[in-house]
Amino acid sequence: MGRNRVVVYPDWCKGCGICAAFCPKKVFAVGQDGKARVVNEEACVNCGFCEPHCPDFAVLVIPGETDQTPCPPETAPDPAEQPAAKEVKP
Amino acid sequence: MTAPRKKRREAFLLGNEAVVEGALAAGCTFYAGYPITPSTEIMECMAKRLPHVPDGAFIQMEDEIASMGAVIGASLAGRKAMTATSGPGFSLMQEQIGYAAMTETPLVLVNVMRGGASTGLPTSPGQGDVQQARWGAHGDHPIIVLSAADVPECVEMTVTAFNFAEKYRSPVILLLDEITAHTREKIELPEPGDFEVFSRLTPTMPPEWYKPYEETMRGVPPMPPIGSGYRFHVTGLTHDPLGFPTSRPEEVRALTERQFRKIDRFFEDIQIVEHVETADAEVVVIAYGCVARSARLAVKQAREAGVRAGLLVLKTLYPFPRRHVEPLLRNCRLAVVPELNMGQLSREVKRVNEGYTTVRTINRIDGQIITPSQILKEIA
Amino acid sequence: MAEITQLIHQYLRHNKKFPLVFCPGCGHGIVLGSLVRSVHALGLPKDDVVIVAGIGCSGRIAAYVDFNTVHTTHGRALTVATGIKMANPKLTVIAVMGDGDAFSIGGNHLIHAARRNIGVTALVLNNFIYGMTGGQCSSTTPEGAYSHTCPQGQLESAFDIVELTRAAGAAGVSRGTVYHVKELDALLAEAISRPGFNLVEALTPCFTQYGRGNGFKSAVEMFKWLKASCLPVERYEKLEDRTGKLPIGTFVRRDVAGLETRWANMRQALAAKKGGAA
Amino acid sequence: MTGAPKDKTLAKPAKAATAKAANGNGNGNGNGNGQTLARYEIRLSGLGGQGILTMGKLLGQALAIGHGYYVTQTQSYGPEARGGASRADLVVSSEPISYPKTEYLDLLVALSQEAAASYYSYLKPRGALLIDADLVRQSPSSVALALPFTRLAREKVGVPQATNVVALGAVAYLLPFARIEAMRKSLKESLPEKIREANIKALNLGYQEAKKRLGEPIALPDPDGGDEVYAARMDLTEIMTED
Repeated sequence: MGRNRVVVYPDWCKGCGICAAFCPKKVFAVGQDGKARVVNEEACVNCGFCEPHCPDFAVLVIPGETDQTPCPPETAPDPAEQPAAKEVKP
Repeated sequence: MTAPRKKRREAFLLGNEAVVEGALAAGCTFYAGYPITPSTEIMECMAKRLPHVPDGAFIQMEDEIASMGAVIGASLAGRKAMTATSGPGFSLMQEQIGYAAMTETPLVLVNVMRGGASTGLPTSPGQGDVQQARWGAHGDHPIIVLSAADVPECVEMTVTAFNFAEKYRSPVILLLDEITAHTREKIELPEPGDFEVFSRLTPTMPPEWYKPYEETMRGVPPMPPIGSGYRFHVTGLTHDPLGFPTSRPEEVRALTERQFRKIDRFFEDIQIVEHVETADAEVVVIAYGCVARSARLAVKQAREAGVRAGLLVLKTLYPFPRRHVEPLLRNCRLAVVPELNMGQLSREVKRVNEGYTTVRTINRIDGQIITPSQILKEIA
Repeated sequence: MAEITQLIHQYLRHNKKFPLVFCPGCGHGIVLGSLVRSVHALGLPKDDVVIVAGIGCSGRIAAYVDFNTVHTTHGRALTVATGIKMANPKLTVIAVMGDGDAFSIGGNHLIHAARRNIGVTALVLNNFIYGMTGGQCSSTTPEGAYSHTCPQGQLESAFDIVELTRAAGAAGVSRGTVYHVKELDALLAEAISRPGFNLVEALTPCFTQYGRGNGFKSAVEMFKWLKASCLPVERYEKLEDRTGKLPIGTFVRRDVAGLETRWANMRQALAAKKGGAA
Repeated sequence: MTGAPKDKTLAKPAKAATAKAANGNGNGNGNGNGQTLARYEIRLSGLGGQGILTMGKLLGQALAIGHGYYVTQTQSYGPEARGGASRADLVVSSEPISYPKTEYLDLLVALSQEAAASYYSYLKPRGALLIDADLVRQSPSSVALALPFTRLAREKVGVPQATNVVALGAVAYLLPFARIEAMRKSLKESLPEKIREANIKALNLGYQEAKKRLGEPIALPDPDGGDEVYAARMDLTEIMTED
């Protein structure tokens, strides 16, 4: 106990890489098998980003007792905001 | 003997208005439609009546596609639902008819046939939608097509249409024509108990046991209204007994075969005809809709002239009542099929005939009804 | 936060094949999650929720969730939803559609559903493309973007969904994205609970059919694009240069009774009049 | 005989009285005359806006419900709602009617010159023609029965729109099997309160004018070929004054 546990269901994961790309603590990486895997579990602060952003319901974070830092709303201004990859206006 | 019968309410109604009386007598509580001549009176009459019917709901949709969609939705929610249209609107509805057949959603669609293709002759009669009623929606699917010839029959056949829809979980198309729809005649207004009324079978098993498209004795699975605790999936994709899409050949075959079988097994119930002096007939007229009325007079006149003529009035067009038509064809020297098209139902008669007897067609497509004398000329 | 995934599992139909049929990185699964969370947050029983879906990738969502689900024909979800709502106003009816469904083939139904203000929530998954048929342009494909049916670049302009539905008379119009999930949850919950016709446009990237052909290197990059270009409408309106930016949030909030309610009121008034006269 | 049932309809009425079977003649509707009638064909014609279709409906309703005859009433719709030619056809019979449209007319009512000219040829040799004396300046037949319906409606009733009902009153007199009180009852039942009084007045006026000026009611065609005049009618003066 104490630490957050992070689980990826390999059967449901399609390896899109969203969790790996956006996790603020770099907990995930996409492996050679094309699936996400947990590489840095101890860094997890249970911010709540990865679960609702996994399109395949394949990530599970079981919170421990420490390190709870909810992530800010996605719409909060990001000082390190990158310019748009491509400007496409729907 | 019995107590004097209470005087029944009578009304002098259009065929279209009689359809509404029949629908309400059958328990219809939902109408969605889009006005189109010559079916519009059905919609107008529903708009007037449904607000006063318990739980009645009426909605004018933006087009015929939407009307069918709303009717399907209401039926899924447990209502006896109906729409009415005419030629061009009927064409627009075809995709949704196929959806209703595939999802086995009961509904009644009244198509008041007018003349011609496309916009054609909006205020003239025609019978050009007969084959479309059977084959209009793509893909193999069973369907029930009925017709009515006079105003009292509009009541009766609308009730029958609802009963078949509910009993067999199928869309039922009632084909009228402009003459039948726009003729006024006296009817006795239906009262509760006048007609045997069927409602769909609903499941009694616990929800977790329920399979929405399961094989049953009759081939017709029970159908709960949406929101009653049975949660299931409805889809126009070919589906397995649980309702989920499938492409496994054995499941695909099982579904389609059951859908056909649920109708095929009950031909005796579904195929309604009326025999008029066919017992000894050497000339048989086979007719439906307003033309059947002309044929009735023609046959009477032919009998008076010494010709042994008979008439078979088809009230069910599909499944085609072969079991009634075939014996007549085997025993007559001439069969005459008058219709207000270039020969649509006569194809079925010729198919069943298999060369046994002469089949003569009378085809009229000028927006006028086939007259008794026109038929008489062919049979006497 | 394990409860998020666990909650979704409570609403999934486990007799369906998983994982979801969608491509890797497709946002549709995220919208599905958002839908489940907002329904759950509102405390609606599964039996009272009806999901009516159209055709296309978005249409497949219906089969996965344990509500009453109806997968209809292409573009007609709103018509069936209208029938269900009129027949049983107690049900919560949510029409899940794609951009092709809602704005192209079903565009007429959309504006009329908004005009008559039927009490249905329209959840439109906008990925700017016909995904399931292999990447043809839709009525939301941005001008200049590429697809199999506009290989030289789209010449037509895209619908402005917000203005379209606002003008048609919707009670509520909002836009969210699958990157801004918490906001999407809130927008959906708000839309479902507001009477009348409410439209929620969820921007959800399609990397396979849209992204690849339009200069995105991965699905992740599309999410980054959403992150970078979408901002709350309040902030968007203060911007001097709005190039490449998109507002999200709620654009229309109207307090108008749904058609089903107005119908019920009319019936009640009729009955009262009749009862009074008798 | 193929042995098949005569009318195998699923929607079998539970009671003996089906909607159809009860459609009969003189079934307790108080038809005192009980006149047996073979196929009798009437055409009402004129211009759109003259109320021809309403007149057809009123006449049909009175004959079907008030008198208990079998009636089919059909109409032709012009493409325009107003101003075009308009006509309503009725077939009246004591027997169920097969062919619902008219073939050869027994009575043609024409409220316009065009209508009289175009439909006159459909009249049976001994069929009766009733025209508006002012609007049909050139009658296609010298034996036409004529009354100035439009003028009567305007001057005596004060409601030009009641032309059709004035004509209906005349028809009620001329048809040997029609009874004015049944007509009146039917009219009362189907018209809204607001216009009821004027219309009853118009009906009575038409009836009285016809009685005064058109001689005996039309003779029914004799099924045996004779041409006997059915003259036995009730004296209705007393009933008339009630209104």
